[in-house]
Order: sequence, then structure tokens, then C-alpha cells
Amino acid sequence: MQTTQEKIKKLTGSKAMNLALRQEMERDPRVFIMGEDVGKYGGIFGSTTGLYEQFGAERVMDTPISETGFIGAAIGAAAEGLRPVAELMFVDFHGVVMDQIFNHMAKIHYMSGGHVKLPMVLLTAVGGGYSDAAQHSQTLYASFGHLPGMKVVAPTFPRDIKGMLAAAIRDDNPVVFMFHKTLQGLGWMDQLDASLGPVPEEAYTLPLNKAQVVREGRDVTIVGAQMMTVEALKAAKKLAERGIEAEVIDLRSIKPIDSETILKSLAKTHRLVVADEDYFSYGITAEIGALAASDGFRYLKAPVVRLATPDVPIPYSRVLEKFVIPDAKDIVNAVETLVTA
Amino acid sequence: MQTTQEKIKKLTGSKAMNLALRQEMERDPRVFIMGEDVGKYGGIFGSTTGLYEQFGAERVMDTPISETGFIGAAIGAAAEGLRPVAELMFVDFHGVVMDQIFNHMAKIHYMSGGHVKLPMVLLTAVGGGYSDAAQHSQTLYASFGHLPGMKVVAPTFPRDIKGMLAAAIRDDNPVVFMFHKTLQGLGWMDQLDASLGPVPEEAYTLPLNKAQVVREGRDVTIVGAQMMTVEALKAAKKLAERGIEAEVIDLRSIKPIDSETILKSLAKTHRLVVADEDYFSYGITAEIGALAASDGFRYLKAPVVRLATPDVPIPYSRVLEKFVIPDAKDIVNAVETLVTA
Amino acid sequence: MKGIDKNDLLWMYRKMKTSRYFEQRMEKAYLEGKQPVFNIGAGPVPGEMHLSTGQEPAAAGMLVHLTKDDTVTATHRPHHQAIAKGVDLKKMTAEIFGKKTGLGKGKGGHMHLFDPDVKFSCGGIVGAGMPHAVGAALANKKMETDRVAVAFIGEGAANSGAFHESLNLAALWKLPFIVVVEDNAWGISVPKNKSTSVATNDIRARAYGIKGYLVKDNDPMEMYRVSREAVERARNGEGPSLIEIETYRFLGHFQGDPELYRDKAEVPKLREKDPIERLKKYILKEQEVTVMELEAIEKAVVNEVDTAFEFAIHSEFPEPEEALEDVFA
Amino acid sequence: MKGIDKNDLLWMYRKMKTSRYFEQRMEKAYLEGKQPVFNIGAGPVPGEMHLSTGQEPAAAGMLVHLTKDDTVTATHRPHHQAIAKGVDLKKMTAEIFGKKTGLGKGKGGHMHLFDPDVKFSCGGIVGAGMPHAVGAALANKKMETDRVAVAFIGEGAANSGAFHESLNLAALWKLPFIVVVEDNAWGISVPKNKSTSVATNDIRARAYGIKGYLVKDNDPMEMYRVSREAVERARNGEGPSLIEIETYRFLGHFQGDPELYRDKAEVPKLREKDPIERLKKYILKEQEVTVMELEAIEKAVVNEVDTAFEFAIHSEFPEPEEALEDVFA
Ligand SMILES: Cc1ncc(C[n+]2csc(CCOP(=O)(O)OP(=O)(O)O)c2C)c(N)n1
Ligand SMILES: Cc1ncc(C[n+]2csc(CCOP(=O)(O)OP(=O)(O)O)c2C)c(N)n1
Ligand SMILES: [Mg+2]
Ligand SMILES: [Mg+2]
Repeated sequence: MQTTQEKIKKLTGSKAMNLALRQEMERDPRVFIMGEDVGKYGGIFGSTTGLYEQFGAERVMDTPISETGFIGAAIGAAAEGLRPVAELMFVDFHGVVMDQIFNHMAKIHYMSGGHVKLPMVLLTAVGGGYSDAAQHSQTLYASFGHLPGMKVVAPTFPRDIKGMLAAAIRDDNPVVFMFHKTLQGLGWMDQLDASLGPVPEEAYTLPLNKAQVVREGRDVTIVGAQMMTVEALKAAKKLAERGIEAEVIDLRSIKPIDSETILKSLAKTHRLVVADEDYFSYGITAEIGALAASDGFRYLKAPVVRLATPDVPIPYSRVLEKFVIPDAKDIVNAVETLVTA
Repeated sequence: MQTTQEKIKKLTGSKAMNLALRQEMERDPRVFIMGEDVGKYGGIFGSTTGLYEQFGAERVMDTPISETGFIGAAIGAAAEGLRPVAELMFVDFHGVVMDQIFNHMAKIHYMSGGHVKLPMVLLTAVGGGYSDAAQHSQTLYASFGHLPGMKVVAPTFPRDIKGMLAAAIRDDNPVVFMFHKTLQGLGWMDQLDASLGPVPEEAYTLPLNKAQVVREGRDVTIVGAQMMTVEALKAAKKLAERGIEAEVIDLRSIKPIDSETILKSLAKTHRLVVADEDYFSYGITAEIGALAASDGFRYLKAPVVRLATPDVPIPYSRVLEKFVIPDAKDIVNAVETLVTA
Repeated sequence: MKGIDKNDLLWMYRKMKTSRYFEQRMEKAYLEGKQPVFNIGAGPVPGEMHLSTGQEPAAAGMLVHLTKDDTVTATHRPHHQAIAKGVDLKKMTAEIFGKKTGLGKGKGGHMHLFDPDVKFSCGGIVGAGMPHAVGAALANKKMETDRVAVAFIGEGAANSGAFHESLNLAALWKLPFIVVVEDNAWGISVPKNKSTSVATNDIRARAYGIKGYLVKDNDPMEMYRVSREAVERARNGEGPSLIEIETYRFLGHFQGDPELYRDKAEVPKLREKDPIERLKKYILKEQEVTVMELEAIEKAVVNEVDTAFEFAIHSEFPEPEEALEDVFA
Repeated sequence: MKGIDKNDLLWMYRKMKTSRYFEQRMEKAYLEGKQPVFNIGAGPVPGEMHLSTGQEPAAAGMLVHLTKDDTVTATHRPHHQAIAKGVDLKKMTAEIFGKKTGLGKGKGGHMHLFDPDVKFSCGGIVGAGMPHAVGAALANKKMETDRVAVAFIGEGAANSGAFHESLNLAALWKLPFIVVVEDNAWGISVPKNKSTSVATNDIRARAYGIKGYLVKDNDPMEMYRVSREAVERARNGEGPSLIEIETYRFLGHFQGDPELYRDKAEVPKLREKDPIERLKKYILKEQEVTVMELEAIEKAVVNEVDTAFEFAIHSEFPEPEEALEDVFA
């Protein structure tokens, strides 16, 4: 990726996503969008703002509340050579369409011996933090990461959002693209610094399977995705004040996990904290914890620390929700105990 | 559990399950069964053989192919105080009804502040091994284990099947009860020794959250569930011939994981192999591997070995399927490398 | 068809008024801390807020025929039904404020209200409550009661798979089940003619061989009549019904909805036909009821709602650690 | 409605014969190694085996009107449709034998046959193929072709949510989409009247404002006529249709099905009305075709199928490690 200074603008996550969609739709007439309220409304989380006006109802299609129907239709259209981007409004709704996702979208290429390609993107909003309760606040990273046949990405920063979404659309495989509501920089949510960042204006792609070291350090490795990356960076700042230098890895790809980047860091820091907004059991902390216990065992000098939303539905009341989702403070505490132990 | 010798019979997994259902339905008139082909057919995997004849169409209800409808209806009936057992014929079909399972069945008790109880069982067949291909051969342990609010069990041996199914039916919470096709001892499949075992005739229950050491050993701990327990036991026999004493743990409960039993074993053997018929990423090998890397770190003397079906859909052709599902030979190889390393 | 019972109408009036006033107070409470800049997570009531203002006839006209032993499942827009079903208003309000004294101890929130004492539940997944009501109806039948189960859904939900599977089951098993489709013309920003291949959903009843009814123009009296027939049929073992009511969404899909997708003139026109005013006029004209009697009801309504808000506002929040409780019984 | 084209009938005869003979050979191959004791995993063809013997008119009567550029999605019982759609028979047979030369290199198997050259696919999840056909129809429309997409399902599948969502979408978007419901009276062991709240599914077309057709008694000629109309309408932009055909399942749900749930007399009665014999008689009576011409077709059929089996049987199995390939493009 080569870009000149002049062409870089500060954009929110939402605007970055929007720009990627726009550029890909301009570039390739086969790309179209389907979803609930993606038309005039512009997507409940702003992913398609302005696209209906630019491309019209044929390429930015509002659908009925029929996730199995329209995401299944996206599969059928992709098999014909189109390149649909289907939006599942909240990832929490995946249960009404999971069969289409994991038994068909993810497996048809394989079952056909590689003869049927499904170049499609499933766009979906994840995450909690504003009291939307048990059916609208989940991330469900591992629910997708566990199942074979789809690439699953969850970028954090606007630059990555744009480049990875463009790559997802150009990829010949099904890609589940998770964007975090709080990182979209939407006007009607808490404003986070991380949701605004430099984004090259011209079209570019970034690899779908690479984690990124977003802060270098020598004492401990903290791995997170999306909001947990943001919290880890906050924690690292605090820890630095206390003389602890944390290396922070932003996963970006939920599946596959970029083990190389993680192991390399572990070889340096020998200590690992994994933070996950998803549920504890069988989640990211499990997968990366086990990576450390197997391929990374020789580097490990202390127990791996797993911080995740405990195995409870996300509660509504603000105090309760705050309690269950890990944050910078939890990470700081964990690292301090770990490093001083 | 106390039973006298005389009352113990050798039963297949299927007969054990059948007996548990029969006894619970005799004991409690609120218990009833719904599912596809559970009536005259007696369940595709024999779970309800003879029950229609004994209890009639009202209590053993054939349903249309409407999993969201009838499993959702089971939730509604449970909320009214009945105790439904709903059969999802193959776990592979969960995608058409996952919303009812994970957003409702599993969360209503919590969201209601504990005021609504859902005493129900979701019975489902798991596993591969007879070339039923990508949409009929999965175990999906972790797809259920990841999500909060349901107990998930997967017993191996007939005695456990009977006792845990009875416990699941009597439990006031939603329980996902997974039975492995190959362990049912069905006439139309390969016959396994493990699918036949001593089962007390009288009604009894077993805890839903306890793993079991099914073979003691000092050199390595092998953890598995269902077919992987069977393969681990086979492997242990071979290893013993070579002077390696493996301890084998049958998980029985997928959620929660009985960490105590695993850690206790690890404290003794210091080495861990986890075998899983489910997919590799974010599966059982991840969860237990991470348990070892965190709470079990002080015991670990060698890298954890993760053996699982790799992240590919289950292929049809016999040679291919055999290749992807771990077996005793894989376990033997892994342990030998581990112990001699 | 018998005539309309005066007490039923007064009951409906009271319930519709309660719902309306409850939502007026709720709207205010919700917007506290969210002005001048709307921030969904701020203020005493965070999260999404879907108000039913304008849709009151759908709930009151049906629920006047039910008792507390009949089951109701509702949606993400549940206040009017909850109130008409007799859900404990103090606990319901406290729940929406996220308080320990709430129906769900602050764990459920506005979209997840459960009051087993009056057999009411709702949820945030479109269409998902229908199978639960089918299951309740099945239980009613199994237990040989004459209880019915009613599912409320929006017209958008009538295009979900759960709708089809539920109606087929209910019809096949001849259950005491009724679905009320509240056609408020919109599924968030998607108009009915962009989501639904037929003009009205009563037609779809034929796909299950059951009775279909259409109530036009948000008419409370017509809703009352049609619902009475459907409930009687259900109680008599004559099987399920589908009722679609053309109703009005006076407000945005949720609070904070910019509503750029709908004509600015739509709501004022709808508001001219306010169903509560319409019912009031009808009662005063057709029944032996005085303005004073209605005023007494109105006062009682204000009092009930204000008391509920007082209770909610002055209740305690749960302790953080309580988040870990109530996962299992 | 125009008359029946002789060449079409001969084509149908050939396809139906091919399917029938293919399944006879397949049944034999499947049972190899599974006798005297049936063992689903044994023999040259393991796994489940759903045969369509008796249901040939549903496939041939529709697919005679399509070209290789039209899309078809089928079910777990896909042989008759695959053959009538022109799927490469050698590769299809090899796939079912689990060979490297198969359509899916041995990865898919009998329930998962994909031949993109003729736009055919099928799958093992009931109802799931319908949305795919809707998507193909959408693509056809977007690309401004006159191609159609046809989904085949069983009568059991018509009670799944996917059925409803798909038909609503197809109707709403006026797509060149047709669903053929093969009513073989059974969903495994569940008879239609225990799964379906209406007698025939053509009624359900009204729930989407589309055309519904009913073909009775497994009639190949009637299926031909009705399908022609539906395909023409679809090509002309007149929108989707639903065709239900009353058809016959001569065999068990799958091979090895004890069939204890159905009357022993049912199948013999159905077999008396063998649709292939019926078509043959009709052709000989109504068309200028000689017995010898038909015999030539029959010979060609045997030859084609035998060649496919030879190919399959003599092909290589994949190498074990190939299991790890083809997950991604
Ligand atoms: C399965 C599912 N899909 C999408 C949504 C997001 N959503 C919430 S409400 C809504 C619109 C519902 O429309 P309708 O059924 O007409 O009810 P209304 O909001 O008009 O009361 C949508 C799409 C959801 N909650 N669940
Ligand atoms: C979603 C789903 N539920 C259940 C099954 C199991 N199953 C396979 S075929 C079948 C019966 C299908 O009946 P029908 O649609 O009438 O087709 P037929 O077998 O008669 O051709 C069932 C229940 C499945 N494959 N998928
Ligand atoms: Mg609506
Ligand atoms: Mg059938």
C-alpha cells in the first residue's frame, strides 16, 4: 500500500466503511448491498449512508425482515457471479439465519470441490456498551470463528476498516465483516478517540488474516480485538506510567488467528493477557490461551490471563453491563498481578 | 446412586436413553416429547422407540419440519410449567433454530431476573464416521458451549447417558443433551464395544457438570468427549503396552467444563493432550488448552497437544473423513512425541 | 355478535390512556441526558426505546377479552400490550430504569419484560415471540383449560420464517392461538409495500386454513369486536385466528429516529385520527357515561403512572456483582 | 396453451428412464456390503441414500422447459432433477462413490451435488435451497437475462420458515422464480396431514399474490403443461409461481428405512400407476412414435448410465490430505 500524505483524511469508522463500499461499488458493477434499512435510512449504524442516493434501489436494496431469505439469496446471487454485500443488522440476530451462513455460505465451495465460488460479504454490527441488553449487545466472535469455511474479520481502526472491507469485497470467498458499533464514531453514541483516524482516500486493500502490533513493549503481551484493543491501549498507557511496557496486539482477524504475530510477541515478553468482549468459554481467550500453551509453551513464563465477558447474558442495567465487559482497569490489574507475581 | 447388582443390565446407549425417557415420562406427566419422526418411527436414532406406543400421540408428538416453530413452542410450553423434551434430529440443523436456542431458551431465565423457569431438554444427535458429509456429521460442541445460559452435556457410556438424561429432564434449566450416533449401539451402524454397558434399571440421576476419570495414569492426561473418549481409551491401551500410563478423562459436560477434575489430573501427570471431534479453532482443545495455560500453568511440563478435526467442513468420501477426524492412532502418536520429548 | 359492553369500553379507555401517559413520561425520562446531543447510552434510561403511541387499540381491543391466565407474547414495542395485560406497572417501570426492583432485577430492560404473574413476555428479536405463544397454547390445550395465547407482532415480522412455522403449527394442532399483526405501515424505515408481497396479512390466514380478520383505520371498537370473536372461537376449541389491524405509529421507530424516510405530513394526518380521542367520543356519544367519569379515570391513570415512576426513580440499582446471578435456576 | 411437443415428450421419457435406471443401479451399489446386515457406513457407497424412484415426472416435466443457463436448486433427494438438468452423469456418479473425479472431488457426496456448468446444486438441509434459487432469480433479473430459477422442495419443506421468506421475496421483487413442491405424501415418516395445515400447497401461493398450480396424480403430461406456463410467465417478467405435484415415493425415505409407519398396500398401489409406463403409453398412443424408437432410447439410457458407473467405479479415491484443500478459493 502506497499513498501520498496529501490524500489522507481523518475519518470515522463509519465513514471509512462507507467510502470502501462506495469505491468498490464504483469499481465493480457486480457489487450490490442488501439488508434491512440500508436504503434511505442508510443503515442503522450508518454503514450505507448516501449509497442509496448514489447507486439507487437496485444496488442498495432494502429487504423484508427475512434474514434466511435474503442472506440465502445473497448466496444464490454470489453463485451466479455477482458480489453481494449482505448486512445482518446486529450480529445477535445471526440465530435466525445461521444455517445459511455456516452450512451453505461457508461450505458450498468445499462441498463443490472448489467449483462454486461465493464471493460475498456478510456485514454485521457487534458489541455492547450502551445498555441494549442481552439480544443486542453481543460480539459472538467465536460463534463465527469456530466454524470452517469463512474468513472472519473484526478491525478496530478506520484505516483497517476501509482496507479490510475493500479486501473482503474483492475476496472470492465468503467473509464475515464485523464492525463494532462504538468504533463507528456515530453522532448518537459516546465519542471515542479511536473511532476517528487517518484514512487514505484512494482505494486500497489490507490483508484479511493479519494481526497488528499496535504498541510495542517488552514486559507483557496483551491481545484484543476492537474495543478490547482500545482498552488494552488505554491500559498500556497507565502501565507505562508504572514502568511496565505492554505490547498490544490488535487481532483484526478472528479467523484465522495470526499465530505468527502473537508467538513472536510472546517470544519477547513471555507473558500473555488476552482480553475479549465475547463470552469467556470457548472464546478468544480460549483459542489464544491454548495457542500459548501449545506452540507458545516454550516462551511462557507465567500463567496466561483470560479476561472476558463471563458466561452470562449481557445484562441491561448500566452498572451490570459495565461489570461484565472487561475494561482498561481490569487489564491493568491483571497485568500488574502477572508482572509482579 | 445406590443400586443392587441384580438390577443392572447391559444396554446400548440408545436403550439407556430410551429407558430414561420412559421412566421420566412415567414419573412426571408434565414431561412430553416433540420432534420430527419421534412418533411411530421412534426417532431416527432410536431415542424414542416404543414411547409412542406407550404414551400416545399427545406425549410423543411428531412435528412438521419447523424447528423454529416447535422448539420455540417447547420454550413457550416450558414457561407454562410443562417439561418438554424437544429433539433436533441432527445437531447440524441447529442453524435454522439457533435464535430460539441461544437468545430465548438460554436467556429468558436471566432476563426475567430468575422469575421464568424453562425446564426443558434439547435432545440432539452429533458426530460423524459414516460418510454423512458436511451437513450431517458435525458435533458442534463449542457452538453450544460458547453461549451462556444452557447446560450442555455429551455423555459417552450407557450408564451416564441414562443418569444424565434423567437429570437433564428433572433440571429446572434448559439442558442441551447431545448423544453420539455411533455410541447408540444402533443395529444399522458399526458396532462398538463402548456402546454397550451396564445400566441400572431403576431410575437414577447423575450430575450434569462433572467429568469422569475413566482410566487412571501417571504420565499424561488425555481429555476427550464421546468418541474421543473411546479413542483415548484405545490409545491408552496401546500406550500401556509401551510403558506409558495415560490418564483418560471423559468430559461428559461440555459446559461447564469440570476444571477441578482436569486440573487434579494435570497436577499428577503434568502433560496434556486434548482430543476433539469438533472443529479445531475455538473448540474443546482451545478451552481446555487455555485452562491448562492459566489455572494449570504451574503443573504443565510440556506443551499442550491439541488434536481436533481441522478447520474444514467434514468431507464425504471415507478416506477424507477418516483423515480429518482424530483417532486412537493420532492420540498415540501425539502422546509418544510428547512423553519422549 | 353481541353488542359492546360499556365496562369493557371504559377498561379500554383506561388502558389506552395509561399506555399513552406512561409513554409520554417515558419519552421525557428517556431524553433526559440525551439533549442537546442525542446519546443512546446516556441519561436515566439508556438503550433503545420503542414507543407504541398511536397503536393502543391493538392492545386494548384484544386484551380486554383476556384474563391474567391467558398468555401474551409481545415484541420490542411492548408497553401498550404489557399495560393492557396488567403487568405490574411499578416493576415494569423500574425495569426500564434498570433497577433492582424491576421485573427482571434490571437484567432485561425495555425490550425484555417478563411478568409470569400475568403471563406476559416480550423480546427483541422480530418474530421470535410467536412460537412461544404457540407453545403456551399447546400447554393450554394439553392441560385441558380454556385459556388462550395471543402473540403480538408487527407487519414487518409477518415476513419472517417464525411467522409461517408458528401459524402452521397452531392450525395443524388446532390450538387456542391468536396472532395480532399490528400494521403500523413501517418496519423501521421500510414501508409495508417494500416488505410484504400482499396488501394485507389477513389473506395469509388462508395459507393455514384459519380465520383471518382485518381491522381498518386503527378502529378501537372494531378491534374489540373482532378480537372478541377470535377469543371466543379459540376458547371453544375452534382453532387459531390471525387479526391484522391497520394502526398508526405516531413516533419514530425508536426514540432518536431521524425519520428522514417518511413524509413530514404523515404523522400530523394520523394524529388527527387519534384513537384515544376517537374512543372517548364514541363512549360519550353511545354509552351512558359522563365526562366526569372519564375524568376520574384520567386522574387515576396519572396517579398510577406517576406512582410507578416515583417507585422506579427511587429504587436502588443492583449491585454490580448481581450480574452473575440468575443465569440458572 | 399450445399442444405437447413430441420431442419434449421423448426427452422426458429419456430423462425419466435415465433417472430410474440410474437409481436401480445405485440401489444395488449402495446395498453392496450392507447385506445381510444393513450398515450405513459400509460398502462402496456409504452415508444416507435418498432415491426419487416414482417422482420422475416432477423433474422431467419442469426441466424440459429449461436450458443449461437456468438455475436449479434441489434437495437431499436430487437424482431425478440432477439428471433432467443435464448434470454430468459420470462426475455425479463418481461423486456418490466418493471419488476424486466426482463433481466435488469426493467432498460433497449424494446430498451435495454441484455442477455449475449447468447451474445445478442441492443440499441436505430441508428448505435451504429455496433462498439460493431466489438469489439466482435476482441475479437473472439484475443481469437483464430471461433466465429463470427453479427450486425443488418436498411437501414437508413447505412448512419451514425458508419457504415463506423465499416466496415473499420472490413475489415482492417479481422474480423469475418457480418452486416445485414434490408432494410425495411423506416427510420421512410423517404424513402430509400431520405436517401441513392445508390440503395442498398451491393454496399458499395466495399468501404471496402469486400463481399457484396443482398437478394431481403424478401426471407427467400435466406437469409438462403447467410447468411450461409457469416458465413462460417467469421469462416474460410476470413473476413467480408455485407448483405442487402430487407424486409417489415408491421406496423408503432413505435406503434402509424399515417403513413401519406406512401401510404395506400403499406402494404396490402406487406402482400400478408407474409414471414412466404411463408416459410411454401416452407417447405410443398419441404421438407418431414406434416402440422401436423408444427401445433405442432405452438402450441409450442403459449405455449412458452403465458408462457412468464404469467411470465412477474405476476412478481413484482422493488422497487423504486432499481433505484439507478447497476450503477457500
Ligand atoms: C430477526 C430480527 N431482525 C431484525 C431486527 C431489527 N429490527 C428491530 S424492530 C424492526 C422492525 C420491525 O418491524 P415491525 O415488525 O413492523 O414492528 P414495528 O417496529 O413496526 O412495531 C427490525 C428490522 C430484529 N430485532 N430481529
Ligand atoms: C432443517 C432440517 N430439518 C430436518 C431434516 C431431516 N430431514 C431430512 S429429509 C426430511 C424429510 C423431508 O420431507 P420432504 O420435504 O417432504 O421431502 P422428501 O424427503 O419427501 O423428498 C427430514 C425431516 C433436515 N435435513 N433439515
Ligand atoms: Mg411495523
Ligand atoms: Mg415428502
